[in-house]
Amino acid sequence: MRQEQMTVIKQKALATNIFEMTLAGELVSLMGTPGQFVHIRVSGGFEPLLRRPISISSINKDKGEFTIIYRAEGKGTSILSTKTPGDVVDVLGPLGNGFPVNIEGEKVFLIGGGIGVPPLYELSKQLREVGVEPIHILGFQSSDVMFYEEEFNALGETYIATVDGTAGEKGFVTHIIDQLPKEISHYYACGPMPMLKAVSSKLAGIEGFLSFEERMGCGIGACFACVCKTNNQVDGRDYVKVCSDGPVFKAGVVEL
Amino acid sequence: MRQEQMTVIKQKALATNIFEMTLAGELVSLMGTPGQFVHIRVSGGFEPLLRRPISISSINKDKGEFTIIYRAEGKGTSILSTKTPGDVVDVLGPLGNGFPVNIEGEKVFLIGGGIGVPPLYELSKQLREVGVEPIHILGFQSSDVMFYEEEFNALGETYIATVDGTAGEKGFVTHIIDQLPKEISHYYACGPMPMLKAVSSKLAGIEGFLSFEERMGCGIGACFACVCKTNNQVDGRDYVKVCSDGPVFKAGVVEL
Amino acid sequence: MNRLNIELPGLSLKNPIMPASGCFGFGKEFAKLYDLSVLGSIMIKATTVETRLGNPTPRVAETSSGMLNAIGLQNPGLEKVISEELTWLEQYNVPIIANVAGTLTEDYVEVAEKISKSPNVKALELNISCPNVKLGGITFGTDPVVAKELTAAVKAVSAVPVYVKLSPNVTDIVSIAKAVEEGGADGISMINTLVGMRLDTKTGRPVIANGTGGLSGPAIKPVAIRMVYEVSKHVSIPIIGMGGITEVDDVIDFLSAGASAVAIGTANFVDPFICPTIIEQLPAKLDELGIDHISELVGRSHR
Amino acid sequence: MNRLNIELPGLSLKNPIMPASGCFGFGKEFAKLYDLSVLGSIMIKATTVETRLGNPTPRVAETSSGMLNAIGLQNPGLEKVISEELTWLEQYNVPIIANVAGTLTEDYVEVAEKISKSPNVKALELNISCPNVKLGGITFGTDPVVAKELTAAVKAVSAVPVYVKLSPNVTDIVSIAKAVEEGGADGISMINTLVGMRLDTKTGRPVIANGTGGLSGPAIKPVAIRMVYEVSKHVSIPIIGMGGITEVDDVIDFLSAGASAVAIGTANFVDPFICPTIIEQLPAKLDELGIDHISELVGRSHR
Ligand SMILES: Cc1cc2nc3c(=O)[nH]c(=O)nc-3n(C[C@H](O)[C@H](O)[C@H](O)COP(=O)(O)OP(=O)(O)OC[C@H]3O[C@@H](n4cnc5c(N)ncnc54)[C@H](O)[C@@H]3O)c2cc1C
Ligand SMILES: Cc1cc2nc3c(=O)[nH]c(=O)nc-3n(C[C@H](O)[C@H](O)[C@H](O)COP(=O)(O)OP(=O)(O)OC[C@H]3O[C@@H](n4cnc5c(N)ncnc54)[C@H](O)[C@@H]3O)c2cc1C
Ligand SMILES: Cc1cc2nc3c(=O)[nH]c(=O)nc-3n(C[C@H](O)[C@H](O)[C@H](O)COP(=O)(O)O)c2cc1C
Ligand SMILES: Cc1cc2nc3c(=O)[nH]c(=O)nc-3n(C[C@H](O)[C@H](O)[C@H](O)COP(=O)(O)O)c2cc1C
Ligand code: FES
Ligand code: FES
Repeated sequence: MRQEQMTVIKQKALATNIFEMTLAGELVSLMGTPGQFVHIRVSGGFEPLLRRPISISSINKDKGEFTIIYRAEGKGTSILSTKTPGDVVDVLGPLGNGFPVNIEGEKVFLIGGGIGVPPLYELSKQLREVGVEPIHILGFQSSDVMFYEEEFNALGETYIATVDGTAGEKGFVTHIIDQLPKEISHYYACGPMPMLKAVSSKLAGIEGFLSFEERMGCGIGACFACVCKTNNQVDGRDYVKVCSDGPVFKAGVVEL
Repeated sequence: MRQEQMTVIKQKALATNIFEMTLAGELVSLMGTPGQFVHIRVSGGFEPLLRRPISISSINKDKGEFTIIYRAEGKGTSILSTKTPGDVVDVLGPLGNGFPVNIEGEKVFLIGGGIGVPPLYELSKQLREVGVEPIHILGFQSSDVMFYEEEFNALGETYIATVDGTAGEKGFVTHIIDQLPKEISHYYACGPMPMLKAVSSKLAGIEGFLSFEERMGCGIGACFACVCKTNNQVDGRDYVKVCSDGPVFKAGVVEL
Repeated sequence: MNRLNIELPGLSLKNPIMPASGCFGFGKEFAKLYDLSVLGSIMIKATTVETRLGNPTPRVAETSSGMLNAIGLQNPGLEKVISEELTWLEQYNVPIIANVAGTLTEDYVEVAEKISKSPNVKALELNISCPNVKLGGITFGTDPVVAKELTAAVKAVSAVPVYVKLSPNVTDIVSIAKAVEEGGADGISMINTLVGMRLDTKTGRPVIANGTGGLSGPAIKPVAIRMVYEVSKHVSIPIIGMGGITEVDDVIDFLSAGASAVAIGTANFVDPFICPTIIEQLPAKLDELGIDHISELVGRSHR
Repeated sequence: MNRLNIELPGLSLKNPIMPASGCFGFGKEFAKLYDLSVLGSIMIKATTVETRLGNPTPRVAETSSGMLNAIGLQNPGLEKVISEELTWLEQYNVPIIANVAGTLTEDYVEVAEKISKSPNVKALELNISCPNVKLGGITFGTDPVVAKELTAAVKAVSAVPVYVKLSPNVTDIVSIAKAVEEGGADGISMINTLVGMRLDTKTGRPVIANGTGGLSGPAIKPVAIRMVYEVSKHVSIPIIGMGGITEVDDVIDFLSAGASAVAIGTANFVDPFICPTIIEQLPAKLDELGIDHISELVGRSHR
């Protein structure tokens, strides 16, 4: 973990209000597992005051660059979307524990919903490197806000679901899961809570890894803002912190 | 008075932390007497929250442009100094009542201190147009923060005083006043309160016009933030508002 | 269909937006910028029996997302407010809420009795919460018993409904609200400013000549929302909410928290057109929220 | 010459800068970023007798120049705090101020008695001002009599000096401050958070699961400065000031207002290096102000 004024290398609109931003700096050398995140301060003042947690979506260690994909929605992310190459952004990271890649298995599901999709991209790349075949199941509200279909396609089978049916299957990722053979050793999921719930109950019995979101203060484990109850004790505790213990947990650990 | 998103035409550093900015827009057509001011919102958010009052230093009605000269000191003016041509700035103005130009007289003193100097420039131009000869007496802290010496020279006799003696006379504007013949019909002064006090007592007996500064809220006369006590009642009141009754008052009106 | 009108004791509001007392003078300055008749109402500057000169300057200071003021209830006095300001305001089709202040109960009573007879004054706002005067003002607003008595005394003489303006500088705002309700208040307006202070870092001295000042602006909105929320749960009289409103979403929040109308103070200094701008934006906002009439929003957070 | 050291009851501070309780956990996370020994002190997270799980999430929300939190005193409980957290902190050369919380007087007394025996705990901070728990917390901090009694009870058992942390959500903070001074407090820390609320504009529902939360950050600095200023005029015990500090100038302001040291809360989330950064900047700031030793600033605004 370190704090760094990183340089914007690229900023690109991928879809309606969805941006891809590439940042360069030494902090990249500390990045490891996919699913970790960075905590970004989008302005030097107090507007907004707090940092914004955003997942790392791909890492290029050779170039010392990494990429995030985010939705410009509220105050902070809207300001972020106005940055242009050469601007500097205050980044704290890499934070948290990501998805395990060294698994015993041949095929896995990577299930993402909306802005939960980005961390699956680096995950997919790293899984392929260790010889695991990723099957991507990605859900979006509509084709307007869909992104990275081709990028995922290039890495493996990719199924899309949209709520309004404007791309892929009409419906939720669970509709696609229903139709696919469950010949997988593991699954990985990142997306809104209802999706995580539905997915983990559909795939009960298969080892899964879920990435959670919570409102954060510090992002490093000091403030107890991002706590989730666990089903059983973890290290003698009845809770975990999404920022420092997670954001990725084995399915079943966190109370859904 | 109107509120307008005006376009920055020019921004130039004149001296250490002293900037000259030219703005264009329809609001210029409303500008009249020298000594009026504008109330500027330097950012779209709440950092800073309040507008900043800045004097109009010259007006170019033909081009639809006007110029301000300001010291980048605190939060607001520092942000203002980062604007570049093409940026827009939220301007409310023109505000207040300026210096009277239609006077009976041949020679006048224009006495300015620091960032009180700017409005005297437009004043000097307008006085010359009506055939009055301006004699400029300008005080600065030091040569580092001095500006417009040549511009004033081009309009008439110009005397400079600096506190540290790095330009002109060492000392205050009053030292220069002491040395000059008082063959003037009127004097005009803008600068810090102690200067206004000293000048008006030195030139007691001569009709003078003083421009005041006060912390402001609204800038238009509605909030009573910028009130000064008067020596005698004005319109049945014991006070005046710097923003809407002033900022220029006849010497003797406001309690010094 | 008018989707914005709100009926409150004494007040038939075209819309729930009005400038807050002290931030709009008596309207003359803003009338140069827009037609005051578009406003739901106008809360005029505090009026006292005698002319008041207020506090020494500087009277304002900026803070993070806020400002401090210590104007000190400067106003031309009851007579002039009635004969000059209110008469002038009659040209506009807008109900006036007169902000009543004083040092002793008698002062409040005198101002209330006389000013409530002005034809365009449709309600009084009893200012028991001004933090910037040594006597009166906030002292009436921090003790439930005193607040109740004053309310009753003013109600007894007022020709129009009385709204009591509460101070946020109290341990238990609900008890004050209940007390003024018992005292006969027809409504509540809240919140006045929080007492604050800014020092000049160089000299260590207070920036405001009065020492302390009242904190207003976006910084205090969370406190205001909390208090409106709590008070609206415990009283049955309507609330005019205020504190940090700068945009249309803030209006929605105050209504959701339980206010029936809102007042906008500091934001008038930042954007002099803020009141008419928000009024214009409201219908589209209602569409966005899928709501027919603005009154449906009132107290939504409790449901 | 050390220009920054401050001597307070129980505390020999290298400098007057310390992280505020609840914003720094027990130091472990920040220890990954810098050497905790540079700090004047550390105010650790509130400790209660039993393990506490705190409130449901969301627990934080952003506001203009501020944030709301309703953590709800989550902590691992007295035993673990002593055996794990405080023991771990012993590796650093930094005095610890233990924030003591509870529901009943007995709880406070038990935590105080035991935790004050830890070798690196040099003072207690009695948290009678937490707005985010239903019982205890703030209820002790709003009544002078209750506050005084609790202070006395804790003083009777504590092995180290006791600082009482005051709530700003009161009508008269001076009376509470005087009461705890009479109760035997060795110092005061102030302010805790202001109670506030944020609504989701779309749904009208509170953003924070608990409904209300505590407002902290730059937005509250004017309130904090005012209260430190007023309290320091009326008590003779030292004050640790806090509320909205984000830069070195803010530290100067709190000292000028009458604080002898300061704590930094929310700003640690914005800039995790804020404490060491400010400590580094202080000597140059003293030069700029023409001051030899930082203690000369204390109470400057009153002189
Ligand atoms: C571990 C983690 C990884 C994330 N990765 C991504 C990503 O890769 N791409 C992406 O677009 N979004 C991601 N999010 C969500 C992202 O943090 C929020 O969308 C963002 O903080 C909203 O900020 P805003 O300025 O748009 O919204 P505002 O409404 O201005 O935010 C107000 C406050 O609420 C917090 N907040 C609002 N929504 C969320 C949320 N969903 N989760 C957590 N905090 C929230 C903000 O951080 C801020 O403190 C992630 C969240 C977490 C916790
Ligand atoms: C009628 C009038 C005309 C002025 N003309 C000029 C000019 O032509 N050029 C110029 O450089 N300055 C001028 N000033 C002063 C200028 O307004 C302040 O320097 C400026 O507001 C400071 O803002 P800041 O952001 O630098 O400081 P900050 O410290 O961030 O200001 C904080 C607050 O204090 C107010 N404030 C601070 N100093 C002053 C001051 N001296 N007068 C009034 N308010 C102040 C600010 O407006 C703001 O509300 C004028 C002031 C008035 C009243
Ligand atoms: C400059 C100024 C003057 C004020 N004068 C009065 C007043 O005379 N009477 C009153 O009841 N409230 C007065 N207030 C308080 C406002 O009416 C309002 O309650 C408060 O500012 C909170 O709203 P805001 O955050 O929108 O400004 C004043 C506020 C300001 C900023
Ligand atoms: C997330 C968070 C948790 C807090 N937890 C505690 C606590 O456990 N005990 C306590 O006395 N104060 C607690 N506080 C209050 C702070 O210690 C401090 O008094 C307050 O935040 C004002 O300072 P600031 O504006 O610098 O944050 C907490 C504040 C925050 C933001
Ligand atoms: S965000 Fe502070 S503990 Fe997770
Ligand atoms: S600044 Fe509001 S009356 Fe002058």
